[in-house]
Amino acid sequence: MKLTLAALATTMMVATPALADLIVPNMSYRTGPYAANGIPYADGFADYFTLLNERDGGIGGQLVQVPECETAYNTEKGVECYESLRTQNPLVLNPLSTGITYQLIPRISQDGIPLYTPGYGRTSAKDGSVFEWVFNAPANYWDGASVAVKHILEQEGGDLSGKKIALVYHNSAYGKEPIRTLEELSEKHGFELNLLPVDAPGQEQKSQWLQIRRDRPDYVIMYAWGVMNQVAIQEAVNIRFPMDKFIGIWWSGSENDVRAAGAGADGYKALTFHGVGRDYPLYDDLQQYVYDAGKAAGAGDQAGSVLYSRGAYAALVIAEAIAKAQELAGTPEITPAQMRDGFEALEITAERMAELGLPDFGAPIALSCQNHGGDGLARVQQWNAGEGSWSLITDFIEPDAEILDPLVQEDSAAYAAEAGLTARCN
Amino acid sequence: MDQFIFGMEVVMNGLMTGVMYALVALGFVLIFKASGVFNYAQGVMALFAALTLVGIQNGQVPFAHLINATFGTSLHHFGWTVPAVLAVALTALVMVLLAFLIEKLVLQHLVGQEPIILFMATIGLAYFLEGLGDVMWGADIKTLNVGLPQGISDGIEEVTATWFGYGFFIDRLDLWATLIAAMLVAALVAFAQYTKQGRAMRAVADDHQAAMSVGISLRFIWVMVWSIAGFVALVAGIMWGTKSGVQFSLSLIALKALPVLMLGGFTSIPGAIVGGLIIGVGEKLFEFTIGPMVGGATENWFAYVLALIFLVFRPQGLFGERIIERV
Amino acid sequence: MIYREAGDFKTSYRDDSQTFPIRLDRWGYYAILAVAFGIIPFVINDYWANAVLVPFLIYAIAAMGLNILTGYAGQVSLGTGGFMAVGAYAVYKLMTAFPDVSIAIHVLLAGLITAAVGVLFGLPSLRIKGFYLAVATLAAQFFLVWLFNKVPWFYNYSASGQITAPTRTVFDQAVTGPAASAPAKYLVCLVFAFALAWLARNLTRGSLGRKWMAIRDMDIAAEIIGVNPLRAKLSAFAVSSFFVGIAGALLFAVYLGAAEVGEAFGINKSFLVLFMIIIGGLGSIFGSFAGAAFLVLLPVLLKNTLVGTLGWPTDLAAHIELMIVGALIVTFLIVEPHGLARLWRLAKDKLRLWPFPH
Amino acid sequence: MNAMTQDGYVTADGRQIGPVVMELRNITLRFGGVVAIKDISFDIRQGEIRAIIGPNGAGKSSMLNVISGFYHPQDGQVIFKGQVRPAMKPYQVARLGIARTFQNIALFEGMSVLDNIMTGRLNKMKAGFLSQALWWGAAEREEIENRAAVERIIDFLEIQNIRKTPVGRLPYGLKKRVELARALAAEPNLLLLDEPMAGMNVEEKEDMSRFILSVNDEFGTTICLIEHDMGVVMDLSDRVVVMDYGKKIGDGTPSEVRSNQAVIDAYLGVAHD
Repeated sequence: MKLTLAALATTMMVATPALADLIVPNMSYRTGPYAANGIPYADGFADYFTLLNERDGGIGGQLVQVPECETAYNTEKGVECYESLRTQNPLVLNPLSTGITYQLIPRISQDGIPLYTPGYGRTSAKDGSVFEWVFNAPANYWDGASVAVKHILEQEGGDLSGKKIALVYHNSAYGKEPIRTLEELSEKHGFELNLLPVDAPGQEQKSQWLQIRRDRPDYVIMYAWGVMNQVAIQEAVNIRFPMDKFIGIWWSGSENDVRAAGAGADGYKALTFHGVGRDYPLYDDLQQYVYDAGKAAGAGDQAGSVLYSRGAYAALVIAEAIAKAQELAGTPEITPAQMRDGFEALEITAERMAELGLPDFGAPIALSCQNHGGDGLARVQQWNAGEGSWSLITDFIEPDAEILDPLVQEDSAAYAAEAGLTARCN
Repeated sequence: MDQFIFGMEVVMNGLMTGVMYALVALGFVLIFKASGVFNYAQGVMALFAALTLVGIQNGQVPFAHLINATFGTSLHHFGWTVPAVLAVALTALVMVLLAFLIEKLVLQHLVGQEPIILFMATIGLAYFLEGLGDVMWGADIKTLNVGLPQGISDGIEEVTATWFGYGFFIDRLDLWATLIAAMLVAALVAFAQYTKQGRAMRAVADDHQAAMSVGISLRFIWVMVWSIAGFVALVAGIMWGTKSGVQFSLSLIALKALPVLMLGGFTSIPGAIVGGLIIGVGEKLFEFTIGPMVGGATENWFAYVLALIFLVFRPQGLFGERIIERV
Repeated sequence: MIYREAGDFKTSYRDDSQTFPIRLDRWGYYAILAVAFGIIPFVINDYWANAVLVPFLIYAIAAMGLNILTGYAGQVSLGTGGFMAVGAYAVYKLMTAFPDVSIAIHVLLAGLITAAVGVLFGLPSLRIKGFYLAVATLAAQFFLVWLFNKVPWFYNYSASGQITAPTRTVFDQAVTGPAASAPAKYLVCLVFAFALAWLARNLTRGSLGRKWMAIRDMDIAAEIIGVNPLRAKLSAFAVSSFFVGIAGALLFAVYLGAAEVGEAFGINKSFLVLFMIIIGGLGSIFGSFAGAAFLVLLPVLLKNTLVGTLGWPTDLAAHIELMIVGALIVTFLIVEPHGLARLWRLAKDKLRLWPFPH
Repeated sequence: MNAMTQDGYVTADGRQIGPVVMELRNITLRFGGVVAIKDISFDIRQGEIRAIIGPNGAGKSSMLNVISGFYHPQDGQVIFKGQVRPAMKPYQVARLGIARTFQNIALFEGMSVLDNIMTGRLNKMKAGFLSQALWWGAAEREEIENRAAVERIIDFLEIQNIRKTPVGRLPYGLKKRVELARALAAEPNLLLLDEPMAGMNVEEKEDMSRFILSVNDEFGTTICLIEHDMGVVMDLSDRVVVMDYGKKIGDGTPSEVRSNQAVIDAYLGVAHD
């Protein structure tokens, strides 16, 4: 026992990096049930910062350190990671797990460390007047549900009355997120909503897909994760559900999810809030400074994949926020509180995206003290099984703010009341 | 009437699902019967076997990531692919080797220990194999394709459509799984009945001491049984992996086998089959009839509750002998 | 030469039945208590509290609970995760419904509620035995998780289905919520772990404990000498669930601060706690602590060594960590099949005879 | 044996035997189609040593299991202290003051000798749950009191030196003795011994006989024992029931039984050929 403590103490001291650098930890999961999704994301996240360090000498002349901590998508390991990372004074955390996010929100609010959860986490964190330290731009789960319905509206010529839409969802907090939004939308647009929960892990979904086969909904929206994605898409192929009427949230839209189903998955659609593939100027730089230099993270075989792009995009937003924070603070060595200010003043225009080598990759983002979640724009991508690639088939679609804003208000107000917070930003 | 016809479709699919459950349960039963070990690692063995199969098929370099990280190389693939049949055979060999190593390194040192201790050893084994599988082949999702067909069976759909006016959905993969499971069980029965090794295996299952006293090598039997269980794990891994891709979650199929084991008994091969069918049909029917009233996603717990209720009335399981308590 | 029973004569049955009959053991025990209560709270930091000691103490409580059921009363259970969830959701409902009542009371009440649920799910144990019972308790595990996920009342109708622990205090010190300090969290868990360990020790050395062990060792003989199996088994389920419920309540309220039932209290938790008691030693309170330490501390230690010191990539480290834990379990078994507690006792027996082993 | 009366009789060695404690009336026990006991009646009197003997498979153990409430006969009555005993759970029977040992030792292998014997006194320990949990008041007091009683039995059976040993490590003969100690710890009215000398060597048998006699003598415990070894039993018991193939073929003092032709045939195997 004594030995254990001593060893631990020494290792923890060794792990502390030089203080001057910008610390942006990579809370990744390269093991456990969701490793296949965690690996590309973590690689993209790390590679983008490596590029900035190698090409630009960091941000504002400060190198970015990306200490990696393995969470295995497990909340308890997430706590351990948080505590060990916290001693290194991180600027922002991106835990890539809704469960860990919920757990960290009270802690980071107390400790004053920004949390950036693009496309996941707590939806109502969009309300910056309650969630001072949490940012979830550019889009959240409810935005996703609304965008999916808008896309369906478009397909159906603007009228959904009498249509049936089924939601196949992971029977967990994450999977249940869109239900409220979809219920509101079904009232507004007059479609019938059918809920089909699948218990984790989701390897056996025959009941749900038999039901879909019998009821013949016009569209199926899916909120799944991990093995549930592959099985659902395979079952949809098995029952010959028209794949172009099957729309997954962005966590159900990676290459991993469709490949196992082979040619049958052709035409499957998924939402995304960023571009995909290597057809961006940025990849020339990545090739030159990162891949060819042997500095790629992980096995280096993920470049251009959906989740790699998402990881890189998250890194990009963080990098831009750091730059903005440095500009506001007038010093390259910023604190987490200045980082929050940077996020709240963040503005990424289409021109800026082009400048960064990713034209039309993400929708413009403009955040404020009130708005921590951006405008929630997302687009639809479609799988081409023959080429084994995704293609973007729509432009960015705006979610239905009329429905969503009151829902966000309601939930954040409930949180504020429970936690005894008073609204800021006045 | 529509409900009834759809109910029939649900029952048929439940039976097919039951076969898939039984395939996993079979591995547990084999090892438990012959060595009294409840093999917690059975699910991980299925994952490991499937990973190895895909790895061999695609010509992946084992331990590539470890080698690359240690020596700074960038190995990935040998650059060849291996035909499915050969890859299955090679994987079976790997599973035999694994069985041999397990016997040599673990079981041999634990002969005569209580069941709980052997159970615990398989927990350690499960941890180890999970780590090993990841280090050897990587943690990404792999597509497994050994040429098994998938998707709706058109023949059955047409026939049922003319009979009932509603074409039933039966997955061709499930049909194949049923066929393969039947062949597997037949082969196992034939092996146990008609070969010397099979008879020795049954003798060991009946009475360890007596079997040893007539000169049967327990070590040989254990290696053999673990090899067979490894092969069964491979078959289960292929079936489940074809549907979902090969990934960590494959090891969780073991959880689907536990209620089957409760129902069928830990020592009965027919029990595993019939138990699988009952669980498959029961959970599907419950989800179909009661599920919508309580919000669905009932299958996970209902399988266990079904088995539990059954056991309360028949504690020895489906095919177990009646327990007469003696002092 | 000091570690001896000789010269440490017991003059009464009371002395003879005390917990630590050997003087040096007693001193060691007091020394550990002194360090745990008197020194650690003043030096502990957030990392040590949140990543190491708090989870260790909470898992030790859960392990003691399961050990009472499995190690002492012989009823194998895989429902631990589900029962921890009962404790967690009970404490959440109580915390939010009665914010002015001390959290310590809420935790105890959560334990009692869990005990009641445990008794309910313990009823099948009268008919079902051994591995069959273990699998049957999985019904409780899956059903409870499903229930807490499905019924919005349990999570106060929150949009996300997650539960978050608000700030609550003991003696004006916040012990839950983000404002809780490391020493406060640690001390609350320590007090519960200490008190429950003492409770477990008392229950297992008295007549109730003997009834449990009699049922475990030979249930038919136990019944014939006058043990009512219904009451013995159900009391074991009740006491065990009480412990496990408290562990679940602390896990959610003090340690995690927020939880989602499927993630935090899934089947993995049931297996983890079971592994703890079999690695630590069945039927041993010390073993519960040892097993919890093994499975909580070892991964943290390995991670810090492999990633922090040796600088390995995190994924390789995590995979190899699994292999090392697995190999260690098997090695321990081969060296000493009855867990860390027996290993410890054997070491002490050797020491007791040293330097004259015969 | 002197004249048998309602109140008892005086044995050959001059002990006064009391009235009937337990009477078995027309007991029939079947397992499925197999008849284990067929219409057997006999009684056990206060203070006597009563033996049931017979060859293997005669139904002796089943008879003992009926008395100890583990089996419930299909026909017949068990009358204990003048009252018909309804079908009870075994633990309820134990609370009536009937304790027993087992043919294939049924000790609690995971516990020490002391703890095993202490389980014999479980029915005497009434401390409430809270008292036990806090080890306060009644729990501690009765633990000490009962420990004292158990120590007297330990002394009596001369097993002081193995007190703290786990029973799993004991040799066979000692295990039998510990089992006797556990049964005695309950201070039973009626002590049932299932083949107490099975598998013992001559020396161990002599020890065990001595203990059985002194238990009867010092504590006045009524004893009913089963043996298939006739020799030992004849020296030990006051009255003997002889069973064969589930039927009673003889009942009386050892000397009466010894001269009973049916018994001789059963033991020589004549009757079954």
